[in-house]
Amino acid sequence: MLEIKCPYCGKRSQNEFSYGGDATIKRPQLGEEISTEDWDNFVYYRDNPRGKHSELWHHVSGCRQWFKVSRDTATHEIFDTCKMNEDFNV
Amino acid sequence: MQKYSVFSLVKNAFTNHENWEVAWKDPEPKKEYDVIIVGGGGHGLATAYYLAKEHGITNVAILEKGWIGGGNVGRNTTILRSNYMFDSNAHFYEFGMKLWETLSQELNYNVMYSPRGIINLAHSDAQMNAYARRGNSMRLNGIDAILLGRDDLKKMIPFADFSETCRFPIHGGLMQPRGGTARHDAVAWGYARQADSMGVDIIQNCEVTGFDVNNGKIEGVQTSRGNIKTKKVGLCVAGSTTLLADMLNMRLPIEAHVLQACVSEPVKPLLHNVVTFGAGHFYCSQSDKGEMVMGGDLDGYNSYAQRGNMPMIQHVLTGGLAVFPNFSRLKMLRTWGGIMDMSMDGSPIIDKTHIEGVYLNCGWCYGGFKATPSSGFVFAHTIAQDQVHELNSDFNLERFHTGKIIDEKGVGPKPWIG
Amino acid sequence: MSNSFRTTNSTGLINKDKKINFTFNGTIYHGYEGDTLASALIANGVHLVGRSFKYHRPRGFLGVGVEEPNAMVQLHDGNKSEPNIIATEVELVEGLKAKSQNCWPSVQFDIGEINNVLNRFFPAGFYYKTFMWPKSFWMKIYEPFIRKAAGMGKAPLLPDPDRYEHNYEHCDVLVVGSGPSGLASALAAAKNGARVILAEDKPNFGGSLLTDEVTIGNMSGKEWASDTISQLKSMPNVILKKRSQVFGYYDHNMTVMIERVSDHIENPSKYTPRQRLHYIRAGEVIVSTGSIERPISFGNNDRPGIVLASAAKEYMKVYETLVGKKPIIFTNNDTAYSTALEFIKNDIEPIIVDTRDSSNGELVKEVQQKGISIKFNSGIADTKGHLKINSAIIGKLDSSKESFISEETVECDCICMSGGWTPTVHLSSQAGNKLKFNDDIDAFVPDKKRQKETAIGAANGSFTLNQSLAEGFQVGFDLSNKFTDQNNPTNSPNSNEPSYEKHEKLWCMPLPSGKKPKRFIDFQNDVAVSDVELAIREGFRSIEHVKRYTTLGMAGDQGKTSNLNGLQYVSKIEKKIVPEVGHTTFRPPYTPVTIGAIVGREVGNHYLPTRKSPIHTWHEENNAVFVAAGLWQRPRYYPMGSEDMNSAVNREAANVRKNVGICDVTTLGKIDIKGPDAPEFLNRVYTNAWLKLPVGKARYGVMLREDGMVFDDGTTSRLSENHFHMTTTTAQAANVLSHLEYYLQVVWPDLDVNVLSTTEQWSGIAVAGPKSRDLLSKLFPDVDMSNEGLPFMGLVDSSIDGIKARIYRISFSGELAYEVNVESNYGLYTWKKIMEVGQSFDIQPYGTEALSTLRIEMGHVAGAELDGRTIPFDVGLNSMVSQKKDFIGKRSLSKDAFTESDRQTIVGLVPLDKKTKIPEGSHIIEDNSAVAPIPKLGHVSSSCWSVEYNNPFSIAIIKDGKNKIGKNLYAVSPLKDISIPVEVVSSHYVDPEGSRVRS
Amino acid sequence: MEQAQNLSPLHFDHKLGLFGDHENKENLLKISEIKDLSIIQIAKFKKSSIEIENVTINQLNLPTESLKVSHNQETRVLWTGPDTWLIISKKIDLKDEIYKSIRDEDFAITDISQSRAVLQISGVNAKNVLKKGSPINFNENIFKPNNCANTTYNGINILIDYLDDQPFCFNLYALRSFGGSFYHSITDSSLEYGYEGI
Repeated sequence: MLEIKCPYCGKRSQNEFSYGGDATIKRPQLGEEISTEDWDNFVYYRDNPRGKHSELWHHVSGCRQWFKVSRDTATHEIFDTCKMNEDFNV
Repeated sequence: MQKYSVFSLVKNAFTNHENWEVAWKDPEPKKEYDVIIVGGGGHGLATAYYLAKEHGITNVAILEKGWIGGGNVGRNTTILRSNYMFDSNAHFYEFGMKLWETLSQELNYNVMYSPRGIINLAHSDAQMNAYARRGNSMRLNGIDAILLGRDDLKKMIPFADFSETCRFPIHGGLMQPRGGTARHDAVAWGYARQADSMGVDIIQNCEVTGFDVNNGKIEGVQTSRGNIKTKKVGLCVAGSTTLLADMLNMRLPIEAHVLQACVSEPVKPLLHNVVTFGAGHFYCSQSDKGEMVMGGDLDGYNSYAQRGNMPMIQHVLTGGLAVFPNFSRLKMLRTWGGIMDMSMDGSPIIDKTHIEGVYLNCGWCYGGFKATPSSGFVFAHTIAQDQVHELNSDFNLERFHTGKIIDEKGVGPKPWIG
Repeated sequence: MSNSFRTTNSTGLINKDKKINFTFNGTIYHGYEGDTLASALIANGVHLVGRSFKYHRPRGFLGVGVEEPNAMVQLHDGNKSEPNIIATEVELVEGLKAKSQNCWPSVQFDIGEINNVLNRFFPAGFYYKTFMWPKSFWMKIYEPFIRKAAGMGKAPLLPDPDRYEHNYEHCDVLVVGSGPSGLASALAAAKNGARVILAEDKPNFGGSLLTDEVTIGNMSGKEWASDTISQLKSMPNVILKKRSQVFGYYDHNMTVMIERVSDHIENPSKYTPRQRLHYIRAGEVIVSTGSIERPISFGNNDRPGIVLASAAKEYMKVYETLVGKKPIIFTNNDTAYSTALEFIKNDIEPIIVDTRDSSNGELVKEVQQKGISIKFNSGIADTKGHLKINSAIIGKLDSSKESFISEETVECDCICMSGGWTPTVHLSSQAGNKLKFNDDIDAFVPDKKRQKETAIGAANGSFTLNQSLAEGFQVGFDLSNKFTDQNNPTNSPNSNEPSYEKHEKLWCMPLPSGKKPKRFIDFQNDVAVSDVELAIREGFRSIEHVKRYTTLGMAGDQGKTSNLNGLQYVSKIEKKIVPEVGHTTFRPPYTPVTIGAIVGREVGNHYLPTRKSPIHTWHEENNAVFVAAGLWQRPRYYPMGSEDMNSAVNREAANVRKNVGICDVTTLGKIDIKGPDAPEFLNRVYTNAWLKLPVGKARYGVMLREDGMVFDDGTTSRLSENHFHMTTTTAQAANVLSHLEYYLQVVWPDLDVNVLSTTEQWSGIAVAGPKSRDLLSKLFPDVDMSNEGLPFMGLVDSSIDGIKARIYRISFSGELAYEVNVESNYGLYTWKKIMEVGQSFDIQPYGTEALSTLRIEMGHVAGAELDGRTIPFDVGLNSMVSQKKDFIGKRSLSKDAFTESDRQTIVGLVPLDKKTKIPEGSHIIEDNSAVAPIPKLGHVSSSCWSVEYNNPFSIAIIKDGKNKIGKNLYAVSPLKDISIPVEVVSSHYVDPEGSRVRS
Repeated sequence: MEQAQNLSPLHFDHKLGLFGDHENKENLLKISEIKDLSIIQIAKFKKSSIEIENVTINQLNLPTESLKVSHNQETRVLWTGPDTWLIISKKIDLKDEIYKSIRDEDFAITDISQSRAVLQISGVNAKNVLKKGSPINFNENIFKPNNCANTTYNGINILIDYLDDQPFCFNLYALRSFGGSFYHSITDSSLEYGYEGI
């Protein structure tokens, strides 16, 4: 069971969270003219590294905040977590 | 190649089994091959076998980073089925079922194909209807499927919880009688042995570290054991697909996730079918050794670790006890995890790529094992003919742009859900 | 026979004053408090316990704890029956019943032993090579035959009557194992102020200190252990757990421990759990799990009576039990001599066989001083004795130690063997530690740690007491210093122990001349040296291949005594050093864990929580049949008298169309949306326009996923300028809230909107039917219920008997309808009140089935149509899609496949005979005489009996649906052998103009 | 006008009396339903310029750190998320009290008084009961009296409010519809120690 440091609540166990996938995806602007390829990249294509991965988690049984986690997908080590409007320190 | 049979077994017994030949050789890589298959798992080995057998292409190397059969073909729950709703999946997997039926004889290796029937339990009318939609689709596609009532199930799995008051009373189920299991290691070894006998080089402990691509064409592969030339490369590396695709600058609609499974200690035969409890994310069969082989859901976050975490094991077994309360006093003996190449619509990708001579076989999600023969067959065709086979024509990359996605579960592009 | 194999001393840990009776294979025996089933059986001279898996060879005890591969029994009867229990781990309780397994008709005479006679035909992997012809025989003959032989014990067939509980713990330092290093580290960490948990698998703390003749400070090892435990017990920052096995080491220093709480208690309270699973999140984990003795492979080394030397010693010292009275000690190292000395102490002279040329170790000398001669440079070649060993063939080894020069037969009743020691590195390995091979001890030890895990003592390859204690005190102090600022180190006391000479690198004896007996490596799975040789001969050279081909290390003991010997043998054949051969992966669990314990209390009716509306008890009292809607329990229908479901549903639905019905819709998701940007947010979330919705009005909305598929629908109302009340479907309520939070926090953080679920704050009561207005007028006399006063999609606040109520004029049934919301405490009261006042309007409650009927007739879509695979166009919601604004998922709708004109779209179906109900899940085809594969036009998503027209009606989603209206097709369900000619009609079957809802 | 019947969430679930292994035990666990609390969530709008430090409700400030609760005899203000608080009070007119201090323009103010089932468990084993289902760290240096936390209990989302009453005393809030299951879960976990429903 992972232990995830919610930037608002501190360290909590995985069962309080739900996963939100690749945090590097940027949704295109509303009303923006966008190619099908760019749009599909947004909808279907993800970063999938072996190693450091920026991802979203939702503290769904806690403060209900979405936040960012930098985690190693091979070892599951969490390097850092931060609020949506912050950047990782490591 | 030695022929395996009861006679050869008896004969060798009298010479203390000292005259058995190696099942496959351990060659040094050659300088050049007509086709290189990356990945010595079930799909890679099957592809090489069908390249040789169906297309006469025998100057083939399989490059395996570790030892053959060490990936998902050696770490799954051995289930075979073709109980799919959508035509593209149904026809592809049904073709595979037909190959499974004669695979032991074809490979002269007993893969223990065991059509013991796979049952999807339903717990409400709504679920029965959803299964009926799938089952009817199967039947219209010429695939076996039957509906089971509560009483049928009572006879088949009498120890399941049939009380009216339990949390999810068993209502009925959908069964594919020809679905079942096979001995997973034997599949890899059987394909390896035949491919080897036809001239395919199985090269273990050989990691691909790069690709030589020139003017949009593949020219060779860089490996931990030197550079090897080739004009065609087939990627069959399941969970590691993205890592190799990165070397080719290909971005794919795939995420790596870990799926765990576990077995109980061996007990005398009790469960004669494969039973899935969809509502509880649990499925189970009993192996020929007597172990209850149980699996469930993804751990729920991207992972390349061939091991998982405890919450999912607890979740799966909790679902298990909801159906089979008598399993409570059995003991969990062993757990393991495999890396799933989760595609964004839950269906596979078997296609050419934008690089000439590079072919892609991935996106198997939870279900790659049962696809081993059909995947190898159509992928060999795609590589040999440089065009897709009818059976994999819908499993293209283009579908994520056209919208012709094949989403059996309807959950959308979030592989960690459901 | 009655405890004739007890020692005469009483220095052990059993209580000879308390006799305990138990039954094994129907015979009643007795043992004493403190015995295990194993020690009690051995004390009674019983060594034959079970049969091996493949060859059904007679098997006894090899070990004394979790390492035991052979002595598996079936415990108890009936619903408490439990298979595959190793007798060494079972504490004796009065009335315990055990029996042998995997044998028939009895463990003494087992028909299955024919496999042993024929074992030359069943080498490793034989089944891959045969049973293929004729093809049909596999399923009919071969596999049933193989399956019949499968398994060891028998699974119970009844639900488990026992309780299992969970516990979540957090501590600074978890110490696993209470031998000398574990005790030392726990004491040092605890004295330094850290929160410590000390876990010991056995019923007694102390580990090797309970059996080793050592002194620590001025105490014996055993006394020091007990003194240390007393100290730890008195400290509030320490939790001591015995009978507790840490079996798994997972990510982020989460370990999982199983505690046997009441198996050893004769009559535990029914509320005491049988076992407790502890999830322990530790700041640091100290792995002081000790080591396990290794067997030696020699001919027929599996007979009952052949035990590990350390086990024999522990049986004597802890359980006051002799494994035999004519022992042979067979060793490649010095430690087994302590077993010899223990026999000597009990006036038994062992024969000692040592593979080495000589040894000057202290214990060896001590044995020699007692006048015992040692057969150096010798090994055991073979053994005899069918159900129990009766003699051994001892051979003199040649200088290469590859063959025997001479052989002699020696009578014996047990062999105590020692091949040296293997550190128990499982937990370190599970934690991600890449192990390294230590040549000095010929075993793997932990190397570079990946988590906060530190192995000490024997688990770390430190086989001397001095070193173990020093490591323990140091590591315990160092690690605890991370959590406290007391900086209070504890010094390691002086200790004394005998010195040992080095072991010999020899774990497999040559074959005796002229014979080829099986030399076993993995006892439980019957894997012999010849199997490993065969695997390698056939090219299965990787250790993982050897393991899978031979099943070495895959049995219940997971190779605790066999893995390293297997590796050594592979390395010998392959002429590679062991680290190059590598090791197989250690995975949880370390020992098999009861599934019930992993699951805990979430069993039976509490498998998942159940959600109930405040009106639930009324439904129960009024005969409702419930249906699960996610976790919710909803009334499906309310049968009257002997009504079946169909007639009840038709009656309920017809009553809505004719009079008025009442339905509990509390389960619909409700989300309070507030803030200056709330209208803009809704405008982005929903496909239709929201900016201009007037205050006091509701609007139907559809939301998509980004891939263009319909995600959810519902009615949302504007309560004030910046305050909306959203409703969602029951199924998607939680997902919609997360979805909204995602967009507000991740995608558009500039929007100032607050969302909060208020599902539970309100009871929702739908009142539907032509008489609903009159009924509501009576209930709410102050409200103008006229079409002008409260028009369709209007809402009004009012009250009923002093309770605040909000009335929405919305409809799912397609009738004139209202939804009354009151605060949940008053839900039941309000419902009853409406029922009471409604009597004069012929009100009846209706459940989800009638609700379905009503919405299907009207062509309203629900979950069956919005199945995650349909875009708005497919389900007739295109008019809901704004062309003017952008919204979530809009861009996807312009994909090629989504704009094809012949997409599958929603239609209605009526059977031509107007009688045959079309089963949901049927498919639509054109040609009824086609053979498979038959092209499908689409499927039937929802079916009902139309109470309006009194004939069946269905909704289907079929290819080019709009243009098929008026055509005749077939709805087929091959599963039910049904083919129904149908006419395609509009999905809006009743009141397509929607005049009723506006009436 | 009839008097409308006010039924608390656990009205049909909560049973009085002694249960589980209660015989010959002192200091039994006590379990009760807490009824008629006012529960109001307030969440500050992003664009509001109000200074949280300056806001007091019923003389209580709004804590700005996780776990923190400010409290007096009748009212407790619980931090439940960034700029989000639950105000829980025995006062029936809590809403009016709140509107004395803050405005709709600055805060989303939502009454959810009837949306939660509230259990109180107290006794020396209360923590042991909570530790059976909730993965949070209950060690006394981490989770102290007058701390609160949102977490889960056997898969049910709950809010734990650690009161400073003696002995260990916790108010547990679960969504109302889960009330029956949650009540079962807590009482079942208490059987081992014995409890009194009061």
